[in-house]
Amino acid sequence: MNQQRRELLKYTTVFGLMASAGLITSVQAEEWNKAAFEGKSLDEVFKALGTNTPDKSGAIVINAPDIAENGAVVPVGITTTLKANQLAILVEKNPSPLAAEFYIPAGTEPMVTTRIKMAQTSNVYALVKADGKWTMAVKEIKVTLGGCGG
Amino acid sequence: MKQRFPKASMRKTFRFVLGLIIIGGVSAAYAQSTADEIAKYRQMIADGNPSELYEDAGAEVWKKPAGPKNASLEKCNLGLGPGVIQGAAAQLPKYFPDTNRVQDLESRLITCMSTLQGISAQEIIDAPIQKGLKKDMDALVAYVVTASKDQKIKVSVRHPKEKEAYELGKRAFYYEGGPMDFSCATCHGSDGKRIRLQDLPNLTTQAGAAAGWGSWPAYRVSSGQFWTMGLRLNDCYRQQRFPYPIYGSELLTAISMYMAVNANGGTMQTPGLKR
Amino acid sequence: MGDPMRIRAAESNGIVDVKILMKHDMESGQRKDSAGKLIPAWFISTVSVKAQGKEVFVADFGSAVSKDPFLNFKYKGSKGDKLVVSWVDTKGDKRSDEATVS
Amino acid sequence: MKSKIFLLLALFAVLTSNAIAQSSFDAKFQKMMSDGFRAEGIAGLDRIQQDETQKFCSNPKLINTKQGALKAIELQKLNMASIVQPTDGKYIGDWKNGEAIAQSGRGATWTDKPDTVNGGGCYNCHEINKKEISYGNLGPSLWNYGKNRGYSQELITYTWNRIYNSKAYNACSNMPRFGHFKLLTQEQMQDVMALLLDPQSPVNQ
Repeated sequence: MNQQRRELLKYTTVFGLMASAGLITSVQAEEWNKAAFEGKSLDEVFKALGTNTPDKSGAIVINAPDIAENGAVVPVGITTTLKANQLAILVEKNPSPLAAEFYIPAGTEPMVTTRIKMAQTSNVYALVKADGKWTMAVKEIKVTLGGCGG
Repeated sequence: MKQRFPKASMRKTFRFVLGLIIIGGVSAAYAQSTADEIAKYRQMIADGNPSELYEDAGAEVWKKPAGPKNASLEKCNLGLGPGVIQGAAAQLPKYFPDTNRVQDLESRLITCMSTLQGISAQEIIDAPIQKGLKKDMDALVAYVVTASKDQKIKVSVRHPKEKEAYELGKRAFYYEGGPMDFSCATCHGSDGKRIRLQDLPNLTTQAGAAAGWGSWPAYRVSSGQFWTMGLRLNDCYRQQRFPYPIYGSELLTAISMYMAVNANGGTMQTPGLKR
Repeated sequence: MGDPMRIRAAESNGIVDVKILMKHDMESGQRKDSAGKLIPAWFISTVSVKAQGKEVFVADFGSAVSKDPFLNFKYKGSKGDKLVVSWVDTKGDKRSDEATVS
Repeated sequence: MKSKIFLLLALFAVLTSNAIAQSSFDAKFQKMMSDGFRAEGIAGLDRIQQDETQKFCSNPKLINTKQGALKAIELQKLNMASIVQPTDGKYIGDWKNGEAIAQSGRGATWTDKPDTVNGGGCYNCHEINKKEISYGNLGPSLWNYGKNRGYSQELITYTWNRIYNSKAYNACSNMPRFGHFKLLTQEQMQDVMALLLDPQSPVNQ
């Protein structure tokens, strides 16, 4: 996967001129991991990412509240001291667990913050790929019902 | 000294611990930590308020010639002179001599769009929420209120019509009706109240009104939409189980006037970011 | 053609902190409209960020990223770097915006 | 003598002008309300026509007077008289359904359909089952409701009445009159009763 990815990045630079000429954009050339995003369980996603269930790592920190006031917007951040080149956020109880995947070229910090939707209270997994190996951290985020509900 | 732990509190503690065991760790201990975690949630989403996207769109709408008269809104007078946006929202609603009535931001923008651009006021009022002319209105409101961020709320009641609008708004605030007997005051008339986990500002006090009035309009996370005060009040009345409040009506201006005057001295934190 | 993004990028001690807000409904495919019909999925699938022409960050999104997506990341860079942020969604709509690091 | 008459006249003038000002203000207010709303979906304009209780409770100044206190008692009697006890004699239904009803805040808005099943919205204002951490505090905590109060028939009837028409006990209670305005069906109220009063309900553990 990693090797593939590097080649893809090279590819992208080759197409750089075409992109700047407006013929294609570089984003078109990126690989979107359909199998992983359409996986319906954690195991299916892990498999599509080319890993068994990753080991837990103390070097990964999930920055997120314990309780989300609204499941439509749940802030989730990952930071790690590992030399990561890929990060991913998974929500166990979402219909499709993989929420987002990030590619970290050299020179970019192994951290990201984004906002995701959660259908219900669930474990959230932060996956980090470093030296070709996926590891992870887990945190439960409670999603509460809010407002008058009408 | 013997009575350092009175029996009642021992019993309470016992029941509490028992409760912990029975319901598997979910307990009254949440009260404080829940509030802390909700605060953390709000702080995390505050960085990167999608209202900014509406504000950018609003700046475009403001400058772009439109309507039958193909004019922009750059000469619109929001109370501080033609084209002055900076701080304008912090002093609204107010009395406007040209229309001889008290107007809030949205009602005034309707006036500008109809007089300067020739757009039918009724068409704006009738446009469905978040669509067409209302979409333009949302963007304009985001643009204008952002220019009052951190300004002191300073709404006048010197003009008799301003005073009257305040009194009418106050009466509407306490008006109970519908199948659930709700008024605005049912939920916003005392301190320290919540619906579910959402704090309810007491809009009858200065502090509460400053917190409530001062943080709307806002981007609403639950709907993924920017809500003007008109839309905020529309949904209040929906939840109150009232009929549909008419956009730009004297009623909505009066309610706004009541909140804004109560909030005087507070700070505009607009646009806000809400659950 | 999507709506403009809001990009903020500030440098401090050689690290550029980039915050991006994109305007997109990010329909998950799980939501129903008022008539009870399922609204088809339609979301940004890839975001790419280039600084001075070099790719510094790529995000692939699934259907569970929130409406009006937000991204925050950091890379080694300098004031004045020219950033180009581009996204493409599942219908092939695209958007590119630029910003200069302050 | 003359000055006394003058004073009386002046007083009369002030009073009548106040009264005129008041009635013109009333008229303005009524016009503002009737021009301010339109019917939408199931939310008709009849909803801003107030019954006597609503009219009274919309006047916070009056509520706190002696006259207001008397009026409140009269209104409580009126509301009490309108309460109907369960026609099948059953007060306690299914607490599991009751929990779902307590969770749901749906119904009776203009975005609801005529056949939308109403919820009780109980958690909006009350702590009930402690497992639900997202609860409001406009009303008192109902955790251990039956356990703390005993399961007497008196308590059962009182609770039924409170849910059916809370204004029977407090004319300006913030709690909707669920039975009176048919917000909940008899069966739904029996289920909510079970949530509070069934010894098996998680609320009483």
